[in-house]
Amino acid sequence: MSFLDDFRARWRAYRHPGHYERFDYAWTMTIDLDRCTGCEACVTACQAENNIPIVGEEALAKGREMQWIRIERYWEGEYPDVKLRFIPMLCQHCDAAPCETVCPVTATYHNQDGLNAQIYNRCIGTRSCSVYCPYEVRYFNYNVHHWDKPLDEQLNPDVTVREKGVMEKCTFCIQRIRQAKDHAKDDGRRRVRDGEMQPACVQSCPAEALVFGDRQDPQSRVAKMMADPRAYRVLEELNTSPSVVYLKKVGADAG
Amino acid sequence: MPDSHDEIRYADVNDDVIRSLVETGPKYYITLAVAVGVTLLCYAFPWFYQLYYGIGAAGMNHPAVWGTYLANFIFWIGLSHSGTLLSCVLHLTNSAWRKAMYRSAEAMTLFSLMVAGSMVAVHLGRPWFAHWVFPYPNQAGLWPNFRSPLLFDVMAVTTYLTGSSIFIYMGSIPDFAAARDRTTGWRHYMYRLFSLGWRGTDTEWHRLGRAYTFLAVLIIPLAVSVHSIVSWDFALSIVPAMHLTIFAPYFVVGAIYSGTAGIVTVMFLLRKYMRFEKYITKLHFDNLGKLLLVLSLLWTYINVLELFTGWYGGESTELEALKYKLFGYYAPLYWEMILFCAVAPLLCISRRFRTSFVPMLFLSIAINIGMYTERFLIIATSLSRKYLPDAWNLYVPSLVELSILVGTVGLFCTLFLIFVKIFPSVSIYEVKETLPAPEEGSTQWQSTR
Amino acid sequence: MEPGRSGRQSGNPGDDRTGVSIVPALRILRPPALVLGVGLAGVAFGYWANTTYFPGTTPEQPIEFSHRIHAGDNQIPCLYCHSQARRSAIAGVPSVNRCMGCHEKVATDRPLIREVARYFADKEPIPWVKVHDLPDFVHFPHKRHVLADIACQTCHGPVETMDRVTRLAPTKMGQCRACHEEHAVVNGQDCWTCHK
Amino acid sequence: MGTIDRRDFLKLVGAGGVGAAAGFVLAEAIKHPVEHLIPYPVPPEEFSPGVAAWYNTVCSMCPAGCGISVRTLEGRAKKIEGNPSHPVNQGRLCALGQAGLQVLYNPDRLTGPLMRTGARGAGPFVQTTWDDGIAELAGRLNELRADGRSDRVSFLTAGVRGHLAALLELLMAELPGARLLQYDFDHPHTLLAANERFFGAGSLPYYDLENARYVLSFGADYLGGWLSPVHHALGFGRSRQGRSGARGRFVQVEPRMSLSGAAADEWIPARPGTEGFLALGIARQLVAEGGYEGADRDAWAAALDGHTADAVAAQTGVPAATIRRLAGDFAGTRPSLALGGGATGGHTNGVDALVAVNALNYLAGNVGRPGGVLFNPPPAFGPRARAAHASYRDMLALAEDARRGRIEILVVSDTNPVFTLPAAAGFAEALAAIPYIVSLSSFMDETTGLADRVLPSHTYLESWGDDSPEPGVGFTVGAIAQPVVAPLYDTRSKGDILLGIARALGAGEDFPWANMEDYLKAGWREVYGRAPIPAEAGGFEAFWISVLRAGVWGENGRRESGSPAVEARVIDAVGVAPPEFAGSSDEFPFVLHPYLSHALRDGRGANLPWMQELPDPMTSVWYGSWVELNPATAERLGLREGDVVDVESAHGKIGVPVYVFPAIMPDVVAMPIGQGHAGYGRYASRRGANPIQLLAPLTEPVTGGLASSATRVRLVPTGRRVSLVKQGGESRQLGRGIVRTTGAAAVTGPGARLASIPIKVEST
Repeated sequence: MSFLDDFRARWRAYRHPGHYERFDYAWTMTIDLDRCTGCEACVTACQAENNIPIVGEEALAKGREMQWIRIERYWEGEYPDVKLRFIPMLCQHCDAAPCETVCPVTATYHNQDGLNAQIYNRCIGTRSCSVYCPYEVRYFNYNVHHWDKPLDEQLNPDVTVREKGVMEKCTFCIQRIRQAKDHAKDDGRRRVRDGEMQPACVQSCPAEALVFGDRQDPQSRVAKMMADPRAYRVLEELNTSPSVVYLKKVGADAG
Repeated sequence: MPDSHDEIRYADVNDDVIRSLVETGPKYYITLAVAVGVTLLCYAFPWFYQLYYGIGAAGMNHPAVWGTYLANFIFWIGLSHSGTLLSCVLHLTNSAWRKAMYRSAEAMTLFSLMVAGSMVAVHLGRPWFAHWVFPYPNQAGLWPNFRSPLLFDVMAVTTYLTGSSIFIYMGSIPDFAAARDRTTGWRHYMYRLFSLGWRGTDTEWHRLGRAYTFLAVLIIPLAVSVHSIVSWDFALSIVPAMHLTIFAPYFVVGAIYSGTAGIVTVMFLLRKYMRFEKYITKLHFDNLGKLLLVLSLLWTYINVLELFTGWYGGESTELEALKYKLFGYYAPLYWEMILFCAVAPLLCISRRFRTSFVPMLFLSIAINIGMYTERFLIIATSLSRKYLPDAWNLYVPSLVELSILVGTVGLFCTLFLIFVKIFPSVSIYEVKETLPAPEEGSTQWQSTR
Repeated sequence: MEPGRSGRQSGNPGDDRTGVSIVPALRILRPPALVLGVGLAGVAFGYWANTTYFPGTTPEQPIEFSHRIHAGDNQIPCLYCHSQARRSAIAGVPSVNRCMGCHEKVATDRPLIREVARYFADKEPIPWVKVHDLPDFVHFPHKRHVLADIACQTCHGPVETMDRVTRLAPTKMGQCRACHEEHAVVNGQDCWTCHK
Repeated sequence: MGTIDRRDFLKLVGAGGVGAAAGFVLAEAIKHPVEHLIPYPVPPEEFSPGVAAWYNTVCSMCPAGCGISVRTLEGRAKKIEGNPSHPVNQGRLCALGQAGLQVLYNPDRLTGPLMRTGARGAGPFVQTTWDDGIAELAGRLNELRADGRSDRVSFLTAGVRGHLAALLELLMAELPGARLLQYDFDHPHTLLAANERFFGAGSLPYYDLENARYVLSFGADYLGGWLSPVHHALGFGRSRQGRSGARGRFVQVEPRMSLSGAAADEWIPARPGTEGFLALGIARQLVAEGGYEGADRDAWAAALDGHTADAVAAQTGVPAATIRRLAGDFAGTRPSLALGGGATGGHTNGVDALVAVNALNYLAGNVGRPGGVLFNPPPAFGPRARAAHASYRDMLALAEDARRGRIEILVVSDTNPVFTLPAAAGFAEALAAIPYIVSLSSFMDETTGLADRVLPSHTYLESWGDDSPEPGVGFTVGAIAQPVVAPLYDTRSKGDILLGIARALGAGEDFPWANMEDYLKAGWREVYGRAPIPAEAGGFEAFWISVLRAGVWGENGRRESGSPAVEARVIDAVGVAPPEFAGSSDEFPFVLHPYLSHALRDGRGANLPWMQELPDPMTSVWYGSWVELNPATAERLGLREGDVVDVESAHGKIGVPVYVFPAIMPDVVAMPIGQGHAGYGRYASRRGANPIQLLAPLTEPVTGGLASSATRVRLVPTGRRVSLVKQGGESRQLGRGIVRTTGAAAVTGPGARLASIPIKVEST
């Protein structure tokens, strides 16, 4: 492919309105805020699955956390009528992702599954994707991370360990998606069944607040969850068209 | 014009300028040594440390992933702006007062661009793969992302660097020839190489003039586009207080503004230390002062506009970001910027101020400090106040970053100091154009040396 | 001709060195430039020669196992020993146990086989040296490729003719892409198909 | 062009040659370094490199007893997930449970038996052998036994269940008079006592959150660390959005908002120690106005007389209108459920208060019904008699005996009393008086640091064991814990150590089992006997394999039991004594509310880097400790976040930074437990402060449990400031609509019908 073809193809994809709707899958996560308890089981699940480094107190003091999913907390009201709202925040896999346009080397792009891919070994570390991301879910390797032996025995061989100077983020557990597709192929199925594959965070969620699946399949659980009138997307007004759909928390006045 | 060149004799021009190339006092070497030392100590060493440790050596953190490196980048790109751009504009408008200063102004452009380019490498997480941003055929079949504003930036800066280099080089050819004819030894060979066999025939002059004007016309839009594109790195994002339509003109004005101030600084130094008092005169400072005044008003206007539209729009994120800029953690820097860039230049209303060299020097330095602050604030305030309040974080530059900032000045000075010994830093032939031609047979032909 | 222009005839008329050609300067430059140039060309040549004529490595193995005898002369299929290749991402090397499956009976008197038998008796693994290695960030499932009837030789070369296995050339991304394009692999050009 | 002479030619040849050599070497250097491929000499059955094997076992990170599946690749554990078949957690798992991998692969694990050489507490430890270690311990035990002084032996362990507990009791039988103490800081003594008093059953019942429509919790942080958090979260989620047409409502009463308080629809701050009054007030409303129609109505009316809404409002600080509303909702939204525990049970009136909560359940008719309190059958195996957990009072007695020289051998296992007992107990000093201390811990924690011998046990992922969860799920459940990886170090499983001691004591014939696995199998034959498989279908072996595969075994049982009658004297005894606090309110103006840290629990998780790097769910602080203050209090004292204050009680003081916490009562300060370790490895040591050290030795009179929420403290600013390491920035939404809420209309949606059991696909 010459670079002119490449250029043309990308430009067309970028400007074609329904481009993302023709994809093989449209992986989607729904997060029911009425169920979420803020327990952070998802955080550790993600950290264990995706070889997320232990950054240490010093780096955390500088604000250099690496956890791909985090719980944001927002207080409402004043004592005694005070409420704390939790919202899990992870890569939204936006269909119109601002991060994808800005990367000069296409280290981040949209793949045919509707996922916002991040190719670590293509990344040169401009960090512009993180600036462009309104959800602040891209994490940068500010330095080399070490696992004190034998903690490195735990590292998942299906996920690479990222070098310093590389941006990383939630992949919707691409290694699990890949494996589910592999199993589907072994069984002679063309598609992955709903619920056959779950990212680590969804799998672990004790309150079952997180649901994952293909929203193109009208029978899938996510498609049904998205039909809930409570469904909304965070920062919808930015037209990023995220693949993570939140379900509103039910207020205290509900009987 | 004549009044400003009263004391210059036609023959002195060559002598003075060539003298500046050939005669090198200990002061020069001391200055050069200091500059190189600063470059190594404050730039090279911290950078190597950062390469070894990772970008973590800088003070950036999770939401504020950009920091002073990019501020340095914009600052130096901005500083590059007045050189070539101003030179082109003044060339096309036939402003004679440009002729004494344009060479060093263009050199500033070149070296600022080089320093700015190096900042990109310092900024990258993995600079050893920086070549991936260039489109070149490779076995993996990969191309850069042509819709990325960063790639536009790479293209624009490289084009501008190429254009500026050719422009300054072309304008210097007759002067190289003059130097060639007056030097000996390695310099002679060097200038012989550089002068490309210039003989000074009418055809050559004619062609040079045409090409020069042609390039000047080309470079003006290029320069405007470069800083517009630099601004798009920010304006094409959706970060509050960054995605502003006014950013492109804002950056261009800011660039010319800081560049003009930079020229004032360099002019002063050249005048003082290269003994060009006769060539760089009150007239230049007067004119540059007027330019500064106009630019400062324009810049202030755009700044007020930014605040006004943000406030009028009343959107929460935008309002919060502006409020933060004005009254938040970085507010002292903001007001410092306003003082230096909007208030102080009003002094240029007075002709007496404009024609006083030392106050103008201080003003020009103040303006550039203010402009650097502006670039820093664009990054620091916007990135620390994005959409999700829970993710807000402060950014404070680390020692490595501050050191590299100082180091860039050292690098720039080093390059400039080398330049003044290789390039005639005042255009010999163009200055001569402003002088009355000597009569035939006059003694002025003889070299004073 | 404009009046001022004549003054630009710079140069000292009496100086015989005042050539206007750049050739003398080039001539002065030539010897060092030539040495430097030849030196750099030498580096390029050396690099090229190494990567072109010696792209592979032929590491010495703890036991001089010959693929030529097993896969070539005796026509044992690859998957007989590397049986995991059709089940797993990792092809794996056979265990000593598998070696002894045959060599309990076959050619038991040869010194190399005795050595293998010693490993087996000691329940010690044979520390084979890796010949083909992909970087950590690449996901290459042997299973999918074997099940798609891609011959092992496509990437590994004619192993059945080698006594000591040689990596003929490092596997490059371009090769993966070309092969995926040739076989019209679904999503074969997606980065996430191979990168992890 | 000139000619090239000989010297030039040689120069060029030289340059070219050197260049080519450099290029060649450069290219050679870039090639891959040597890597080895090491196959198994004889691969295990069904082994395939690169294909994951999942093993089911039991989580031991907290007492809830969740079932886990561990993903292993090439013999290394990679990931812990919940076992989908296990009824307690149903495939889900909390953060701490998932961090169990870091117990296994902790860099600070003890790698073999150790012997102290220098002074106790300071001296270096040197490696010894197992034979040596066990022989010495058994020799000393034998000596004491021979002298008839085996009552001078004490075994101190964390709470154990199942066959390990049975084995411990068997071993104790060999040492007449020896003491077996199980000590956990967070053991719910008061809850068990309250159940014993009210229901006559001193066990933990099953709280059916899933089917409840209205949950009123008094201090029980059921989503945070109380009893069985994962199961409660499952129930919470399903109660909230798992049924069409009915969304569960949750109300939390506590002085400082916990994770459950944040999840609840309503958080009600009540004065510390007065939660019991509130329960009584609501109970009175139920009897007086809620239409309680039971036969014992008059007895209740008499017992609750005086607890009018207004009187209770004055006692608790909760408005009378709120009390009436709560009572109305509690009676009107069936099935409803009242929970009590945590800090409510941690006062001097803890048992009274929890009895009052039980009374609420009884009066609302929630006992023995789905969506209410269901009783658990006794466990299918393990010790018949419920082992008594050591209360604070028991530990004091142990310390006192030690000081008097009446304890000669102490065996400590997995519990860390030096850290989890208040400084006032003087436990560390008491240990100094014990001549011989053996620790079976896997880590060098504070207590193990004082031991003479360390016989480090396997982690739970390397050992055999079994468990029946407590609280259960309303029917009989058991699970076998199997090793998922080969032991990393020269350690032994706890069961094997006990068997080894028994054998060395010469009790071989009473302990005929070769190892723990053998003992387990023998014990599970009994379980198998409840519903044997025909021999042709495989018999016990098939049963054993199937339980190992499934990771869980259970018997369907009836959950509903109907409401038991409550004796009149129990009703008469319902009443709550006023809470006592240590320290006068003039000198110590604040009540200290210590709570179990979400990630570190009572400090056991502090050596796990994932847990240290898990932001606290309420404050988002990483690493370190803090003290929470109401904004008004902070303003009054002129304190801001990060100001270091000395928290002083009559029994000690610790310096911690302030965190201004919007949801805490103005006269209460709260501190998380878990940090402040002196030892316990590189991730835990010298980090934060331990509020347990401040606690006054005040006990609940019935159980002797420590009244951990009854200490008063004062705050003394130190003038120092630190920057709290935390994740969160601005804690308000600023109207950006990030977390959106909706009103009553959208109670449930299509999602309601989608209550899901996770599907696990990755097969072995």
